[in-house]
Amino acid sequence: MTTQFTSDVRAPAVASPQRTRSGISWWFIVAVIAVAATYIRAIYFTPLEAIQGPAQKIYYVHPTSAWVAFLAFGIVALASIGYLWLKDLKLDRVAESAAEVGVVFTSVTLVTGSLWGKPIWGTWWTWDARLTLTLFLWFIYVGYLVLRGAIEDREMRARYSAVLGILGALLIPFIHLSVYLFRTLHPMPIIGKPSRPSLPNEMLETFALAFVSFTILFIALFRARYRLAIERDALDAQERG
Amino acid sequence: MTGAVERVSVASAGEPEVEARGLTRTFGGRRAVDGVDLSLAAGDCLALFGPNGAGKTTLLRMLAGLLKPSAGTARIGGVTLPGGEEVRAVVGLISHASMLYGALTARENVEFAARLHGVGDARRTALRMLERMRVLDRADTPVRSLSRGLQQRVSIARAMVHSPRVVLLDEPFSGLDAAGAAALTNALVELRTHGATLVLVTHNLGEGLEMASHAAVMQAGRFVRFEPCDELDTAAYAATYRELVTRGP
Amino acid sequence: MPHNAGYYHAAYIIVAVVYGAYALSLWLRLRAVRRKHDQGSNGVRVD
Amino acid sequence: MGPSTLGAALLIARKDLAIEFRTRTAFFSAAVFALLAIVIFFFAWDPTAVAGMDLAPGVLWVIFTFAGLLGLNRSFSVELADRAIDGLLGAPVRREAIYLGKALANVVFVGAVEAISIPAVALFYNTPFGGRWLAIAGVALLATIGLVAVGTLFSAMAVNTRLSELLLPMLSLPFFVPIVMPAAQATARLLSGRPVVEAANWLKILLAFDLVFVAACMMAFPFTVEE
Repeated sequence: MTTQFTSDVRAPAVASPQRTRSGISWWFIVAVIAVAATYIRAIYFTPLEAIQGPAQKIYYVHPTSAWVAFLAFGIVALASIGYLWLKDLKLDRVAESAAEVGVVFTSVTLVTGSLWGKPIWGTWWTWDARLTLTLFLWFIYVGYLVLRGAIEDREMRARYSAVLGILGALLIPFIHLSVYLFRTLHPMPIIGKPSRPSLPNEMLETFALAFVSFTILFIALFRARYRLAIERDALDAQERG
Repeated sequence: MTGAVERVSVASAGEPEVEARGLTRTFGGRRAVDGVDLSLAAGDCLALFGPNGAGKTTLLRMLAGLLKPSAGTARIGGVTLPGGEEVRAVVGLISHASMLYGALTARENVEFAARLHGVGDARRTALRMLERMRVLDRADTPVRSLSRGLQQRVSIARAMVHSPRVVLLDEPFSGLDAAGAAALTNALVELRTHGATLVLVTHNLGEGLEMASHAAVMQAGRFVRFEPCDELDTAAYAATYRELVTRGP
Repeated sequence: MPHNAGYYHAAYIIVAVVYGAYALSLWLRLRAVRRKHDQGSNGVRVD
Repeated sequence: MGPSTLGAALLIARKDLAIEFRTRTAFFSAAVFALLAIVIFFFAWDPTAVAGMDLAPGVLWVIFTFAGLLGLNRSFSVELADRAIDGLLGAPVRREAIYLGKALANVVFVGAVEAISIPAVALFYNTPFGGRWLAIAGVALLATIGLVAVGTLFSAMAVNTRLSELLLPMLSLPFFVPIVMPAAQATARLLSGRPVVEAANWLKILLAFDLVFVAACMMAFPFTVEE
């Protein structure tokens, strides 16, 4: 697998050291091991929660994915501000990669959220403030990816995406506020609030492991997507060069 | 030609009105303009020739302050690019597109441009400009119902209503009939006598050389030739130009 | 103790499948770009 | 040098409205769309089950959102027609003035559609506005400013892409949530005769949104036109 880059895309000509011969990065291997460990520990070695029952085990995958989604979109916003300031395409590639991975994590968050809501709150979907915010997050960043797809010119694509990346981040507090105000007007029948810290240690330790392993998974996926962004730009430059 | 141009400011003899050093603009990997050097004093007129895709329009848009240079420097009327409002106040651009609002009349378009440039008594100046471009009789018809040639004249009037010190023309004669071409030539000559500097992009060698004080040929983003007109033999120039253009970049 | 283990089984499977599928898509897209890139830069070389 | 930022903005707004008044197509289509939607919405619900009164605020705000989007799309397509945008960008005018001018014209445009729709809703949904016209107009203005602040910026971007009719709504609608929700809640409060103070929380969100996003969009606009 030879990797060649044109001169003006300053990417390492030699594949980066973290990459084994077959192209799978160490990060990805560590991530898979960590997530597997989390699964085993959560399924076999963590006590069941009395009130919610086994469904409570979703606690180890839902909020952890949600945290990564918000982390990803924080990266998009920072990279967007960076791009508009420094006009360095590397930052735009960071934003592009974080957005795509972020949408994947947001989708998982929504699905696991409703899978948890059904047994606990009795419905697949509730307009719970956090879940609704995650839903809107999903809409904003799918819009971000569609916008990227709709612009041919590489520089304009970077500029427009940066503007949307920043405005998207500005919007989050407003959505949270208005949804929260809306929700408190029609309080949901809250049976057991999920993920309250008053949990026994084993559960907290499993949650910590899940938290770390999903973050590592994010880093692995992000690095791979960033590598893809570099090689795609190199290919475009070569085809247009 | 009645009515003198009010705001006349002739730049000091020494300092060039339009100057570029290694001016470059890249789109993605491609260098549309690749290190152009240029120096024109007030009253000069550069005829810029070259095949399609040579980067002429990109160069013009950079000098007009519409495109930021990727590298190199350029100064227009003493202001370094991208100069923002200062540069755009003294530059007039005539491009392939008319830059007019089809729904508005010729008068409204030119008056709007005049007000946008802060021209005193925009209404009268606009009318005088339309009159000089011999399109006054159609001043109150929506621009989209005018012929291509008449639209071109209104576009020229729009671009020169604020009596710019630097006028950038991208094939302005295309689509003009004899009367239109004469009106444009007179207006340009008058601007030059008042110290304006012109850059005229054209494919018509005769038209260009007749008007110009300097001539340049651009190819693949670079000036392959740049010299004052009085030093060059028109016939020889035409021959080498045809050969350059047919061989392509 | 409610018997709702099915929900978390579904959740865990979906999490693994979605992230796994995305990782696979990244790998495939990377390979495709590299192959097109290699072809482009040194003539048509189908490996 | 060119006119002041505000002077240029007013000039550009006047030019936009002159064009709009001359062609009138966009305005009529947006207005007729609004009226049609109001009528259709009415038949979407069983009048015996849901009182017109309860529907009015929601219907009003859903319609303003989409009528507004119709209008916003034309805002920059009129500039791209003959590259008139190059004339604007080539003038000694700050980019923020161009944004302000276009936004002002859009506020007037969307405002005009609202001026037709609010009485129509009052008529068709027989909701007594009970002298609350001014308060509701105030809420409408605040919401319109927010809609237009974001919509004008996204219109400037969408118009340069392939599928702008689809892209503009898709990008803008998430941003309209913190506008439409408070506006609809405030309108509902006002319509049901409750004291204005109850709508205060919602109006605060609306006002905060306007302040933040007018500033942010104005700062972001130069990046959408500067090459």
